[in-house]
Amino acid sequence: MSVAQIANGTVPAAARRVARRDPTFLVAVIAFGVISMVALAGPWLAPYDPNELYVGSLNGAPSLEHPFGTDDLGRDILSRVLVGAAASVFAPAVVVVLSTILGVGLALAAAWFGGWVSGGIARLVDVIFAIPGLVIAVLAVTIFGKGLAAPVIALAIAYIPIIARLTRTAAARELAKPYIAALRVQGVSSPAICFRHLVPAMIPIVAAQMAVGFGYAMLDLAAISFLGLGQQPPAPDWGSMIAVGQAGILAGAPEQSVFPAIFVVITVLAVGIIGARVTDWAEEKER
Amino acid sequence: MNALTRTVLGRLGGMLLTLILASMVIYSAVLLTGDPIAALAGGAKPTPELVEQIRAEYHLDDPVWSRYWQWLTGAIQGDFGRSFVYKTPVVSLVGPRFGITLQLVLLTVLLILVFGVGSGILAATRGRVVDRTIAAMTSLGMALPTFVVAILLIWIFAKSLGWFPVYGEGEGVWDRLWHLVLPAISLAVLFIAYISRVTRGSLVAQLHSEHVDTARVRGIPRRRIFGVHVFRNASPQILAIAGTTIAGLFAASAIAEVAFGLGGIGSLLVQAAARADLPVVQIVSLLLVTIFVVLNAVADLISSIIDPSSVGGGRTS
Amino acid sequence: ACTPRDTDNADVDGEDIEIVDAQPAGTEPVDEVTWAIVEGEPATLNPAASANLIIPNLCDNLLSLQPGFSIEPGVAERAEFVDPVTFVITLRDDVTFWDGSPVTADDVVYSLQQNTNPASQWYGAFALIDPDPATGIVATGPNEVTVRFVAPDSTFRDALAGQGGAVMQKAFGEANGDAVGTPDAGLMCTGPFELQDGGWTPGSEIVTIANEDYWNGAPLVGTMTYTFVSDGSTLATALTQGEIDGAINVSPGSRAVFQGDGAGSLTIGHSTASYSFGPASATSAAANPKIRQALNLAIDRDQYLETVVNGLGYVQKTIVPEFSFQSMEASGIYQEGYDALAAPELDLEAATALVEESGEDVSRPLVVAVPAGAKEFQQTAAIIQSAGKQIGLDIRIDEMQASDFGALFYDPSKREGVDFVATQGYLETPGVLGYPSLFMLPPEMGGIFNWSGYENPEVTEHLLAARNATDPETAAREFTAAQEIFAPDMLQVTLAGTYQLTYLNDELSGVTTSIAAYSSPWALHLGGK
Amino acid sequence: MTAPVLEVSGLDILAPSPEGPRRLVSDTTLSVVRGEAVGLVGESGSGKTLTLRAVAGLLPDGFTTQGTIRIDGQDLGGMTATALRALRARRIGMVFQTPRAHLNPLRTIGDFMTEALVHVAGERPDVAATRARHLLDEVGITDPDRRMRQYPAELSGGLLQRVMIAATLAMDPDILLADEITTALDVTTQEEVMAVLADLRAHRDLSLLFVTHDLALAGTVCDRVNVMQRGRILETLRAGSMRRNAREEYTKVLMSASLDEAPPLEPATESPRPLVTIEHLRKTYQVRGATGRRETLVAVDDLSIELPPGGSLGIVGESGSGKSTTARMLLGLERPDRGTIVVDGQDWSRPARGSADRRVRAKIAQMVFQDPYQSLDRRQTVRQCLAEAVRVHRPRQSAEVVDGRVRELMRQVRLDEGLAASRPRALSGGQRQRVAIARALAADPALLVLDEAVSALDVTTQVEILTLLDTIRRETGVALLMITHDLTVIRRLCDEVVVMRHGRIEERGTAAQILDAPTAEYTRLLLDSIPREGWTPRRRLGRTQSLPTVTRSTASIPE
Ligand SMILES: Nc1ncnc2c1ncn2[C@@H]1O[C@H](COP(=O)(O)OP(=O)(O)OP(=O)(O)O)[C@@H](O)[C@H]1O
Ligand SMILES: Nc1ncnc2c1ncn2[C@@H]1O[C@H](COP(=O)(O)OP(=O)(O)OP(=O)(O)O)[C@@H](O)[C@H]1O
Ligand SMILES: [Mg+2]
Ligand SMILES: [Mg+2]
Repeated sequence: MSVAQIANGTVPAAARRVARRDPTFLVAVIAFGVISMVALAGPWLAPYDPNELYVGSLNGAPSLEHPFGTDDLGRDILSRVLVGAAASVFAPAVVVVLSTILGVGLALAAAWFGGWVSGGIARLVDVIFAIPGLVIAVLAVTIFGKGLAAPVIALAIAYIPIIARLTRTAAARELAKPYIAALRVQGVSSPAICFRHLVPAMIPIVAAQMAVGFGYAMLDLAAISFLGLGQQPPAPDWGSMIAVGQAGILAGAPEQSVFPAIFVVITVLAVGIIGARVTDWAEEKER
Repeated sequence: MNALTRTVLGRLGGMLLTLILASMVIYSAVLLTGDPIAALAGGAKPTPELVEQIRAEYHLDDPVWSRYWQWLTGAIQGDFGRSFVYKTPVVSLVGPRFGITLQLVLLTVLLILVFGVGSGILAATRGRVVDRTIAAMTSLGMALPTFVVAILLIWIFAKSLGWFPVYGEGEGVWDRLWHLVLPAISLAVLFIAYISRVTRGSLVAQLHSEHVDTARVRGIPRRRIFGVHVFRNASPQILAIAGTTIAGLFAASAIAEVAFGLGGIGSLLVQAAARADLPVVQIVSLLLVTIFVVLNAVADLISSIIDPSSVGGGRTS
Repeated sequence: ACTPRDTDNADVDGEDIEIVDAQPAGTEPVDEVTWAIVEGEPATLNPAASANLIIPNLCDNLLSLQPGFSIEPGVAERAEFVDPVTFVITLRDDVTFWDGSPVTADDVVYSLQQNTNPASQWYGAFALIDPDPATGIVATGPNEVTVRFVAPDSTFRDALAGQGGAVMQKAFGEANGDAVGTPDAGLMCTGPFELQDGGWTPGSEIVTIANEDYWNGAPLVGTMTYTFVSDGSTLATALTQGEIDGAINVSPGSRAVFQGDGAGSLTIGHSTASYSFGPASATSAAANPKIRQALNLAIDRDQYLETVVNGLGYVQKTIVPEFSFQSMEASGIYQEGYDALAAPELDLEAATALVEESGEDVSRPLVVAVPAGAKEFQQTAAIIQSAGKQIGLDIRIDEMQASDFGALFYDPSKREGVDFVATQGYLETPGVLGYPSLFMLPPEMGGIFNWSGYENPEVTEHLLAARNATDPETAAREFTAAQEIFAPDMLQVTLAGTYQLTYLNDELSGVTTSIAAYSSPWALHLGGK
Repeated sequence: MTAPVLEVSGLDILAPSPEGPRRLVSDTTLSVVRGEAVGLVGESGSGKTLTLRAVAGLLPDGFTTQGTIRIDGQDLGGMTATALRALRARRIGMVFQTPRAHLNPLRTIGDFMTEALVHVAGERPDVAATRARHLLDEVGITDPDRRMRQYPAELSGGLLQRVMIAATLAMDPDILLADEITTALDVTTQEEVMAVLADLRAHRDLSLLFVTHDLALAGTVCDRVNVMQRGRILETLRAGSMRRNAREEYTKVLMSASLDEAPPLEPATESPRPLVTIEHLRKTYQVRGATGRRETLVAVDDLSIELPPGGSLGIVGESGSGKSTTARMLLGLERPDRGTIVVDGQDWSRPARGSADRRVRAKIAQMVFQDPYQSLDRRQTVRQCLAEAVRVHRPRQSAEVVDGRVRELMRQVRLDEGLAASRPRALSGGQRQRVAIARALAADPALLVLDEAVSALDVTTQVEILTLLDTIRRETGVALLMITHDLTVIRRLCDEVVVMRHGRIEERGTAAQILDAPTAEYTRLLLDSIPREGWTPRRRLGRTQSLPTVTRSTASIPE
């Protein structure tokens, strides 16, 4: 059954049009939708307890009982992938949301106040930008302790500069537009201008950046949990599953790495495609 | 003082300030996160006397700012301290490894520029089919973690085909290059995809700009339009992002270095962090920060030389 | 000398494993061998400050440890107690340092004195030596060193077969001070390979060359280059591709790769290494022996072996491994004592009952600390956790960065919030008292890892008696008496004993493949087939 | 009659769209013979630019054409890409509306001038440079050597437009395609450029296809004029007699609109206290000069004006004379360096401090900005936009009351209520400007400042808006401050006029005095430059100096 057929049967006309014109986008949206659902419902979908050892043989190949095979501790990989989806998808989402709130906040403050506030913020952002993410991550662990919180906060901070610079430029450009002056002349209050006009204007460009950031966050979190700074075992998480399963690839038991890796790639790809389209739309609107 | 000198001096000042602030953050962050006593004791169980001795020797009881000051002034005079673990001057640890990282990064940069910029140019100029294909490839490229690429490369090219070595840095120019090929590819994939997109984006923006229309209607040959009006105008933007990317490569190379058993500064940082070898962590972090900041500034500067209208334009962040 | 081919068969889970402690000596000279150091680059090559696989090829110990874990004369022709508290070492007269100067009694005094510093790894073994330098370790002749003790010490001689007996040049040591063993200063020893100036390129390799004048015959390998590969899969590929000639301590997880088609093959040798975990706090439920016994009963050892070491290990009943007394004089007594111990069994009901009996509050989760990034420990932790769950114990895993994990061992503040620590340990020399002294004696008597505050006067008494015994049999009896008591208290829950795994290119032979490699020049006989 | 240089017949231009090709230009036929100037006029969006771009081969990707285009008798349809490029390079020159955007900002003027000569005609660089200097000289650029080394950013719009023209002449084209080349220029510069073109035509026998929406300009420059509407050419008229011969209704509307001159309004009764009093106002900017050094630019200098309640004052002057800056200071968007502003008895010399202060001022003074599209938030519908403006002053009103007021405002500016849900993109220029005016009226202000409120619009729309403003003024008694460089606008709406130049007031008086009997030389020059029947553009030496140009992009962001 092709995408177009699915589309004709179930979704409204607008989506059908999108499907015809841009099937890639539709596939990406569906993929992301499915993955988000899995992230929410993973524990209920999982056929086994993801942390129960020896439900199958060690490093078992895919079979009917274990469609993705079993890992080096005899755990069901499918269950781990499903349950791990929550942390794997939501942690980068939180990173992106946090860094966006912080970054956009700083950028708007800089663009709005100008002068020394802007200079100070620019400097702060430069400094954060210059410090390797790992240093920030280690620092966050000492402050917030182990677990998902520390790396999420660390990455959120590490990503501030990217989003802040982008937004700063866009906000400055937007603020220079005559309609902002028009609003001032009308007596509209500053917070109202900021939140009713400036922030909405930033949405497309910020959204596009968020999509790109999501992919990076997912990959970076994987690396961090590999270093033992992230999600604590045995709670499953795609990144650490890939990392731990690495050795198996050469030893002929690649399932433990390969399946979560496929999910990572699909998720990042889907979000990336969605983000690219949002950028396109944003650019079209700008014209 | 002409505009360029002023721009250069202004950037230099900003750069130094960023560096100093970043070095403070790093210095205190590293102190916070490591346990110098454990590292200094070198794996043994230290007696209270030994702890006292270490504390005194390394001024561990001084306030942080005074230690920072000692450290900074020392570093400026070329004294980067001694490794807690190796007991040798940090310089002699970092020196040889830096060469390896540098070579890896240079090769990676070459790959990124050739394939990233190259495919970006193709995507922008060779019609819809090529554009779509490259877009699909870059989407995939941006979704592949470096360590996954590394495993795949080892699996395919080293293990199955046996074309490349998988560990170590080799000897002699060609052998070394040979050893660095796979690590460089694994490191480059993500950035090739990224730079390809950036290149395509800025080229397309230029291709649709009005001054290119002018050149077209004047019958200027295609090649010249592309070279002189499109590519050159797009290059400041490409360069700015490439600069940041390349600057970041020095830190990002850690993953490739570990995966391919290369002794560069990235893997040194990881190791030193694991052993709480604070002087090494501090210096390597500072080195990475310095490289990052300096390369960014250089890229900025080149951009502004290419683009005279931005001279003196100050910071664009 | 010729190294005997020492083989043995072990039966693990129905499959036959051939155990080889030393390969047949090589016969052909080889220009260059590249060796991977799995543990990563060492911090120093100073034998008094570090233990790694490079030092044994560079620095001789006074006594020579054989692959089968027996002790033979080496640089010291004789090393014996002449009375209960006087130990006399007589040196060979034909041993020279790499620079050609002969080894003198002064050099040996200097070398031994390194270990009387509490910071030394070997301090424990030297603890009973008379602390007065004028009478403790002294040269009593050009080739004779006398060591005086405050009490008899049955363990001292064994330590001389390890790096506690490493011979270094006094002049070099005094000239370089703290820098001995660093890339800058280098080293001056007597071993079959020499480290030359600039031979150590930090971050990339350590190059050593054959010592043609070695007293025990020049090695066959001209240049021995060590590289550092800590990533398991990279190493496996490099070894099977033949890019690296060999490595000791390769990961059992890659067994299939190593035993498949490749440039070399895997040799399995005896080891004293074992995986275990023990309490890290005196106040938590972990300090209660019943809780540890319960966990001991809840872990399926066969599954553990299959999972963590890929079948390359065996069930070990207590913390002191069999191989460590294998070649000792009273080995029969030790073996009897060991055999009498109960083998760990899987009994979940009994385990659950023990947890209830313990009277501990088990609602609070127990934290087990493991080093981050190591697959074996991640698996171990998961298995402990899963076992705990089955008997009503909530166990949390704390993966620690290597430095933090290391600090656990001497910084009490780092142990806060940690209930169990899982480790892998090994004994590099024969002798049975090492572990028990560290874990079961009161802290002030050397039990520095006795974090749960274990104190059993009988155990203490037997252990001290064993150390102070002047004849091997008494020592053995005292030890087994202590063991009978402390073993069931599970101060370390021993999970598995492991083998020493060595991978070597098929064109080469002659490596010591037992745990003795840590204390003897294992590459001395390495050469082409 | 000579053979046509350019012949377009039955040209259709189709744009790609998801629903299949969309016809933007249909069945256009026109021709230009040697030495002739042909105009193409019509409302915005009628297809003038597309037609020109089709001839020049610059249609956007995916656009297709039907019909034939011939240059010098050669049919472009049957030619190879190379031959086409060569033909266009040598036979056609094209000059665009916005010269700044059409020059590569990273290349010097010299590069631009010689590029085609060197790379198309194969001249030696030094020969090309000499020729480039002559050409610059020919279009009246003094000191061509220096100009050759400068970058586009360092030249004023008028100069750049002349550079564009000079560069197209390098290849000795037969025909010049000019697309609204003076819209962005002020009247005096416009005259200068048109005079240059007239000269060139006379000397070179150059044909001209001239696109504009200024009928008066077309009438004076061209021999024949094509009138376009909605993608079609309605009729072709001889320029001299077009007013009489126009047959199409649309053309007539166009003509009458552009030539209409309503009588000035009755001067308002004198009132004791002026609404606005500005005294000795001065504003300077720190700008970067051509060499990168900082220079102080005096934008407004010692300016004093007064405006009675219900009065209407016009400010005229060339581009960059400080008109907008004055308005922005009055409304608190810019902080004066010196001087006082008193409005309705309050001191407005400093920008409003907080939101409350800003609201108080907004109740009194409102502004309509130069570019209606830019001054509207493109994400807001007309209703949202107006409702927001209403709510500022009546924060607690119910939705119905606000809605009622919005409807009332829309009626007041004659905006169809059906447009309430549209966003700016979907509105025509005139409609947008009406929204902007309605928004300004929402506060019932006593003063309305209009900054070139109509200059970007086509004539028909312009007339509508001006009429509208006139009506509103009569109905509500609002005082007007009109900023413009278009004197016809002044005549229609203003009682009094000040003429500004270089930030200073050059002359002031009633509209009638200024327009009919100017005393200042500069005012006379301004008046002379306005295209009208029987007008011929003249070159005035001494006007080739570059104005201090600072593009908005480098301007600092308002605090
Ligand atoms: N790239 C494009 N894609 C789609 N439609 C376009 C494009 N360019 C122009 N159009 C449409 O073609 C029509 C004619 O546009 P054109 O630019 O020729 O108008 P014009 O007569 O030059 O108007 P103006 O006086 O505003 O310059 C307009 O409706 C416009 O919206
Ligand atoms: N923010 C600014 N920074 C620097 N210079 C400025 C700034 N705003 C205006 N100027 C300069 O001040 C002078 C007066 O500008 P202003 O906008 O008031 O002119 P104007 O009379 O409105 O011209 P136009 O008819 O082109 O709108 C110009 O030279 C302009 O370049
Ligand atoms: Mg147009
Ligand atoms: Mg203006």
